[in-house]
Amino acid sequence: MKVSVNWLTLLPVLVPALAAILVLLVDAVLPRRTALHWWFAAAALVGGMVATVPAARAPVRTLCGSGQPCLYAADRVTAALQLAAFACSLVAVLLAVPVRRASRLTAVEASAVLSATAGAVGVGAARDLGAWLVLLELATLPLVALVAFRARRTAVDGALSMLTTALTSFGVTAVGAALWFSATGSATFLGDAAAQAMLDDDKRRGVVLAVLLLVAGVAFKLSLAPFHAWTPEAFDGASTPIGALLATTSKIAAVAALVVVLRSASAISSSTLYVLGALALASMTLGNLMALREQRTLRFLAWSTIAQAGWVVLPLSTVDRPGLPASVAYLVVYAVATLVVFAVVTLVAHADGRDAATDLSAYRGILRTRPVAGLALALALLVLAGLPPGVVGLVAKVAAIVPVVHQHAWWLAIGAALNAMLGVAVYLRWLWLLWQPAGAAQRDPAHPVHRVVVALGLLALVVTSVLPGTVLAFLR
Amino acid sequence: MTAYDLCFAIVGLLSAASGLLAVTTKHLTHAALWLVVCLGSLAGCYLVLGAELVALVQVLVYVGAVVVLVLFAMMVTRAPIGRSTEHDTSLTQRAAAVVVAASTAVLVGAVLVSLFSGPARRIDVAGTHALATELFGTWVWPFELLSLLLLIAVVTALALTRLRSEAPEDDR
Amino acid sequence: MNLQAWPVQPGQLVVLVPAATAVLMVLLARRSNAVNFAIAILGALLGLGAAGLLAAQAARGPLPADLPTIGALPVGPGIAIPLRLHIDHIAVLVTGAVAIVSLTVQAFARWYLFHDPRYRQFAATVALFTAAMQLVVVSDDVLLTLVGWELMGWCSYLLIGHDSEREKARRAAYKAFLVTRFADAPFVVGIAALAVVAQTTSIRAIVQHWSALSGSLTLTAALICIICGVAGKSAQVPFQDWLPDAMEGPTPASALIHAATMVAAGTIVLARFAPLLAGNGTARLVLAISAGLSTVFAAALAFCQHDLKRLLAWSTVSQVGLMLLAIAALRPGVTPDLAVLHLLSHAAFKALLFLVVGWLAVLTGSTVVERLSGAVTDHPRTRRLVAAGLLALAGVPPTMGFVSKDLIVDEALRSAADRDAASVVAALALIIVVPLTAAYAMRAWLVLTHRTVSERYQELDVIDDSRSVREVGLAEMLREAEPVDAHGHALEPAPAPDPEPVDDSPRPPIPTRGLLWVLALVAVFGGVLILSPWLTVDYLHPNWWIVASALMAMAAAAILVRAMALRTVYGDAAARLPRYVRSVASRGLDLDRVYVALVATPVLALARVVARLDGAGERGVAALPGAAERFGRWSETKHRRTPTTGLVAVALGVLVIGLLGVTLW
Amino acid sequence: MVAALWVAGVLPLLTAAVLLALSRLPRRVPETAVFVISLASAAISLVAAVLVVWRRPSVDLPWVPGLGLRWQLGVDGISGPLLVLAAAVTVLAVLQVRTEPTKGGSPALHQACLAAVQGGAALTFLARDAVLFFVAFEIVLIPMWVLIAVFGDRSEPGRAKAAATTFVLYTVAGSTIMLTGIVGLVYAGGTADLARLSGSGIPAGQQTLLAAVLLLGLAVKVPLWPLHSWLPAAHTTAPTSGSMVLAAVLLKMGTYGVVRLVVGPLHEGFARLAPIVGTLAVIGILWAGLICLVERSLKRVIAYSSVAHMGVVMLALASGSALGLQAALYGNLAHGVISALLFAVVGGLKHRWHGDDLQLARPGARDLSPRLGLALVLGLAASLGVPALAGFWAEFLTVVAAWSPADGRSVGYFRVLAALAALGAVLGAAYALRVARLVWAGSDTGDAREPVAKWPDLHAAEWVVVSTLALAVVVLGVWPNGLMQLAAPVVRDLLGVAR
Amino acid sequence: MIHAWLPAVLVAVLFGLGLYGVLARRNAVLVLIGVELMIAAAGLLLVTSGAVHPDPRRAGLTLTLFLITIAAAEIAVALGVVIAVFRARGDVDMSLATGETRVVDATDPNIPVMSQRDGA
Repeated sequence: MKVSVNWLTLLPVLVPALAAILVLLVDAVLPRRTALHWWFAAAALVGGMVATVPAARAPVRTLCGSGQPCLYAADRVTAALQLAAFACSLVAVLLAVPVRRASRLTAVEASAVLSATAGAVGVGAARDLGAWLVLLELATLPLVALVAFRARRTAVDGALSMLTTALTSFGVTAVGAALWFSATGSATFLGDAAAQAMLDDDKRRGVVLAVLLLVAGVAFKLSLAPFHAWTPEAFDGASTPIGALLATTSKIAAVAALVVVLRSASAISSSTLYVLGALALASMTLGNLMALREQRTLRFLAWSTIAQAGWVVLPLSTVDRPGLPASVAYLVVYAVATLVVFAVVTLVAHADGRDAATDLSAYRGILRTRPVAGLALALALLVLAGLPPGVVGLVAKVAAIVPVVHQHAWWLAIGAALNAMLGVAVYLRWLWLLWQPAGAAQRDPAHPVHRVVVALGLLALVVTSVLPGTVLAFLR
Repeated sequence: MTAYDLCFAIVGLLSAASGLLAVTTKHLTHAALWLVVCLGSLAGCYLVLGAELVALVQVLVYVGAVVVLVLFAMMVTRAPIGRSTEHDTSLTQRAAAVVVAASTAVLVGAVLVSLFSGPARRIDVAGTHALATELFGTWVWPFELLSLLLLIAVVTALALTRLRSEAPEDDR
Repeated sequence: MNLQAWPVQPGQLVVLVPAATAVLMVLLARRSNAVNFAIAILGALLGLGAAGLLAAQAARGPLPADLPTIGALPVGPGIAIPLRLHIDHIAVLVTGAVAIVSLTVQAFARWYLFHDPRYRQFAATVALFTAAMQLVVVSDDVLLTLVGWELMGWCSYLLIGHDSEREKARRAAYKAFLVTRFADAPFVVGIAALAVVAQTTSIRAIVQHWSALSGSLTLTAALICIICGVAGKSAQVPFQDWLPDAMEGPTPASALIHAATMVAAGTIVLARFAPLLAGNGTARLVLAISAGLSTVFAAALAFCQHDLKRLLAWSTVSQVGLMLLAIAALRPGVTPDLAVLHLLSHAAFKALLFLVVGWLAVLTGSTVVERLSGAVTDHPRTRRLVAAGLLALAGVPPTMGFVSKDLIVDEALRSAADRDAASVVAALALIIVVPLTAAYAMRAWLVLTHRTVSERYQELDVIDDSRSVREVGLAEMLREAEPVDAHGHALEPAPAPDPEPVDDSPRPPIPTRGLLWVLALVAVFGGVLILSPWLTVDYLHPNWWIVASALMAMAAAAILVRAMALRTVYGDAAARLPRYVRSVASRGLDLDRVYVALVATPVLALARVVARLDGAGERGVAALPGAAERFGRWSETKHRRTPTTGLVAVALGVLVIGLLGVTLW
Repeated sequence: MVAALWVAGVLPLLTAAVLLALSRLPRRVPETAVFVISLASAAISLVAAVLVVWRRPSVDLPWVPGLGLRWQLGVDGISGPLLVLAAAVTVLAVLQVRTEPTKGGSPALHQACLAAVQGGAALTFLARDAVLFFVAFEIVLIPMWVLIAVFGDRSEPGRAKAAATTFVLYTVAGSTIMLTGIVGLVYAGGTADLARLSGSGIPAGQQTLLAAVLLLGLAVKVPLWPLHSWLPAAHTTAPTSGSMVLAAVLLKMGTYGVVRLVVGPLHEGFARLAPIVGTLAVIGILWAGLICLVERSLKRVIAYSSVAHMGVVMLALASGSALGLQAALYGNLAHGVISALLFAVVGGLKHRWHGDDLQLARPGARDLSPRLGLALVLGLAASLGVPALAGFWAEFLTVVAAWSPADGRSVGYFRVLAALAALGAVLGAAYALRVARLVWAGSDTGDAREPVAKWPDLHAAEWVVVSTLALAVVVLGVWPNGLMQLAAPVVRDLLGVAR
Repeated sequence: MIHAWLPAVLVAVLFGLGLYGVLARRNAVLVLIGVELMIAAAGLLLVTSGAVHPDPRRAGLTLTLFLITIAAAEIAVALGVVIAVFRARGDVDMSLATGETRVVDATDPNIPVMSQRDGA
């Protein structure tokens, strides 16, 4: 059966996908032009952002066949996720520009980043199981390779950890997808097939299990406990821009995938979705408690993302309508703040050497030695902690809690509140170091690109903190 | 009990048994070979279920490519040829693994069996032509994406195999 | 002079003037005590003037009974807090007395404490104290009463602790405030209970509202609570012990506290609630028991005191007990004017006595019997003042003390005849206390007028001589005859007779002494007040038998005391009592230790337990990071950083999620 | 006039940002410039606050449309006095910083924190939107954390940081729980407008649940026993200015929240929980009072006395009547002034003594430094409820209010609580006078062989701070009507609508 | 005609076996075998559903084909990683922690080629 294809609508996915191929071609023609590949990738990502604009304005759809619903659809929330994914990848790419590496790897790396972005962008708009699975994998597999590309012992160890978890999770996801197809009789996340299936006792059980298996499979990408164990290893091993990618674009892809599933499964009762709430609480608690005693910056950030993933998922644990946008809102705020933190870490790592940046105590007195980076870091940590002056983080937390309370899930709300406290303890630990007197270590000037990124990040945090509405606009 | 049931039971049992051996054998290479048997008999299952093309692809891709890759990996990593106890985790973990795997299987099986219970059903045999039409019609989008996935997987795998250590001082 | 047209009425002025004085003294802090004194005395004079104006207003016609203060508090529909003043004739009289005593004390303090570095604080506190008392007197609102009441407590703390270098003074001040504050807890609850039901804090409205409900349990309980508070402030049993300790304060402070202000405030408050008390036998019985016990017990202790100032303190307890007995013996429909009358007379003679004793203490250096013995003889200027005060205290006719006390006895016995339980108790106590009072007054008089030290030594010499006469033989005596010179004149000229002793000892300046004389005159002749139309006292039908027998008892007690005082070293009748009894009595029967054992020690022990618990709680909270740390360490051992561990977690997660989801469904 | 509203609320935050930037400059900014900037900002916002209270402007702008979060600012008779108090105490705290050399960080940072605390508090009191209230509620945390952790007592390493972190964590836990309550309340009430919330009829069962959640959250900030244990440590380690602001501004926000979010909108739910709240409040009064009798650290004594006083305020609130509400509001404000005074004095003493151990024998403050002594004894007197000083009215009115609780509360039980509260007042006297006896009157320093350590009396700026507060204590004590009249219509509305 | 529960049981068995293989194996390559079994289970389920349920879009078959291809891609990447790991530390033992090296025979010629000096 023929489907109508509107290439313009598919452009957000096509641009990075084609760019990924093009980078490889260019490399074949003009080998060893490292910077060129990154700037090309950056340009492609910007292009992708532009391509997303129509979807952000009005819902778009394509791949519609006769008598069947469209298999590609993007509305406001999806577009927001796509934009966020592009932006995060863009920042990661910019951060990666100055990083020295083996020249023959650059093209592959850029290509991998672009294809991972394509996957992250596409998965939210996919409405059929096939595209969903392929894009999810497209957003995962290149990242495994990217982690290993740092070519250090820890990096490949982290990559192995991530790989095995990813493969197992994919196995679970695949079974979940198959079960979904079996139970609903439909290979799409569309229509009321799930709702129909819920009317039948046997099928209902199948649908529930299918959704939960899909959730479990995606949860690995979100680093929800107990699917989180790879995170610290991978973060600690990967080079910092890739870490940023793992912490942001990859999470955005996971949330996009989750949103697609949960939207179609809205008939599922809230008590089942409390499983998600339990996952969220477990992640928050574990992440926070572990981060409390972590001394290594990147592992700290890993635990922090684990905890934050709990907050992202928290609103999804309700079948409430505002749940999805709230989750996305939190995710976006989290992504911005995390990117700023990674940017600062990259800046320091690039200027002073990775060893100097991977211990928390390295940030002692950074407020005085590198005021802009220090302020950016402080504000980003406060946003993550959800405390003013990081107002936007606080507002995001409010947005995340609203659906939970509307659902009267008080145990979830109280648990989240206690975790908010734990989270504050976590970030204050780092924040405290920023005030301390600095050591007398030699400080090299930071790379201009890093400085620009950090400064822009600071600006973004300040602007969004003053006007949180700008970043949470799609909450309505 | 129909003839199909019987056929399926036979190849199914074969598949299950070889699967069991694949995950328990102490010989590294045997595991790969049992996997071949398992996946091959699974292709038989597909045939019973009327999916010729899938069975074919299964044999070609899986048995032909995947298992070769696995064997290749074993070769490259200098896997010991004989029996070795080093491939398995500790006994307690294996016991726990049995429990976890069995309960998961029971959970999935229970749901599936209740889903597929009922009288024997007619097998809906799909022609390859119809399948091809759908594949390049309805499913063209994921199909195209799949090509990107394959491409990027191959390229990165290639890059990974050629990975060399960098000087530590460049590590920034 | 049209007083009604004034923006500020004299009724308000009596409170405002001393309060303003206090504030001014704090604000216009000067090193020169002369300036401070000028402000203080001017304030006191103006206060007296205000009281005089009030009296004039009262004399001229109807009083402006209802005066506003700071305006009603807008506290919603449940209760009205008008915060108004009410002036009646009792208030007019008492404000006058307070103003006079305050003026005298200020004047006396100028002499007594002039060189004290804290004179300014003292004078300011006295002024504030006066203001507080005046507020209690003229208040028509329980809240205002409480304001004055508590403010007096605070001022008493400052005055008693005036010499805070001394640990005893610090302790006494602390104790005084805590004991009265402890008693105030039920007081506050009591007035709250009364006010809440009446839905107003106006005293008159409360009395009116509750009069209809006399005999209700709540009323009884509330009144007993109020009596508790009064007992605390007025140092009645069981709260009596703080008052003798309060003697650590400077004497003018004692005069103020004992004579006109704090201690007497209880009488005023109970007088305001008299209509309710009169109809409530239980509350009156409680009051009678407390006051009766106090009056007898304190009189007995007063007799045994080694320190005359403490004697006066105990006598205050006893006399206030008398006033309260007058209220306890009230019959319905009778005004509490008798109690007020005794309050006035007590104010006069007690202020007088304290100040004179203070004067004598300046001269002799202390107030213990040994030092004061014969002080009056040595310093004859004080003789008449002391005599007037003690006579009034003892209640010898025709002093004011006699009039007020006798009328109370009369009234109580009459009530007792009606078999009213409270009155019976009151009558019993009064019968005992009348001779006792005479006895300790007599004892004080005998001590003070004992022969002077030189006379005593002369007598000792004579005794020694006589002893030698007895032991030395006649021959020797002859041989020891005075040697004469050739002309038969004595060799040593006879010592010239001592010149008439000139009393050049320090003394208060004339105006101050004049004020003391005013007090003395009031103490002696104030009895004529019963003729005033402002007091409704039935003085026309005295029971002469009672008067006579009371006088007889007093005389007998006085004679007994005189006999006991004979041939004692210091003319102290109490010296005949066993030493043990005297020492225990001087320590107030050691009730202080009982307080400590019953209240202070358990409370402190409890406090320690609570502090430990709180510390444990705080440590518990502080240990939470440690617990998190331990969890983290444990969890880290579980995160073995191996891919396998991660896979195990994943598998477990899948299983748990699946099971949970399917079962939760 | 709307400008005044913004000046009162936002100017301090801008000042904080500017000062923070100044403190990060590579060149050192002169201290005087910092001082002038911060004092000017505080003073201007004080004037603006007074203007706002006088003219009552209001503002309503959308902020985060997705959440329905609006910049809805305005004051009424309850929040107005608190707004002015916050601004005034900050002015004094700014002066106070000038008198005590800043240790641990730059003066600019110190002043920035004070300004930020003021801004947050002002916004809290100005907010008419429940969610904005929460956001503003959180603003004060980080500046306060920095004040305590960076500028706190450095005598024991790590103690200041631990205390500061405990404070922040307690408060964050409380306020996030409060947030869930607020969200539930807004959802149930259908509006985030604090003024209109009290009119929305929420079913009784839900009211109880919401009130429980909100009270649980707010109890930390108030603080209500047994959630008070952050307070003593925070006070003990905070610098004097921090203690003043903590006591006079931050604690007020808790009770203000209870009034705004619980007492008004959740009348029936609060009535059901009132016995529990009252019990905890009374336990707090007695508990803190007892501890003060044996506590050795002077600052901790004052901190615990805060717990006791807030217990009184909560008891008054629990009684639920108009009288109780008035008593609570008055007590709240009075406590702010009194504790600010006491902390200013005690901070000065600690500075002079190089410690605050009461067990050490010292000569009396009344002789060595008469002004300090006078201020101390005034503060203690006010704290124990001597009439004509600020503390008196609330104490007595609370007993009356608890004696006659509003409908729906067990009268007998509340009377027991009232009696216990009256007993607590005795404890209050006992510990206040204990301090007076030890510090004001002094203790026997033994023989005079050791030279008596002299310390200087209050000097210029310090004296201005202390005497202003002392004046406020007296004025509040002598003339309570003004405040009560200001609050009366609001109290009527809050309780009237619910009935 | 077929009783559909038969393939369903096989799916569950294969899934369980795969999971067991993932958990019980230390060698990374053997773990891959477990994963393959899991994916095979998913494929069988898809084919079964497509065969016994009406499936106009041939989704069961198509998705199975996709799964097989994805598995191939995964294996390729996994192979690359496994080789990199082997180069870094000389074995592919999954129960070794990050940075940890198995005690190897000193005479083992397979000394890791990668630098042991690790920046991170």
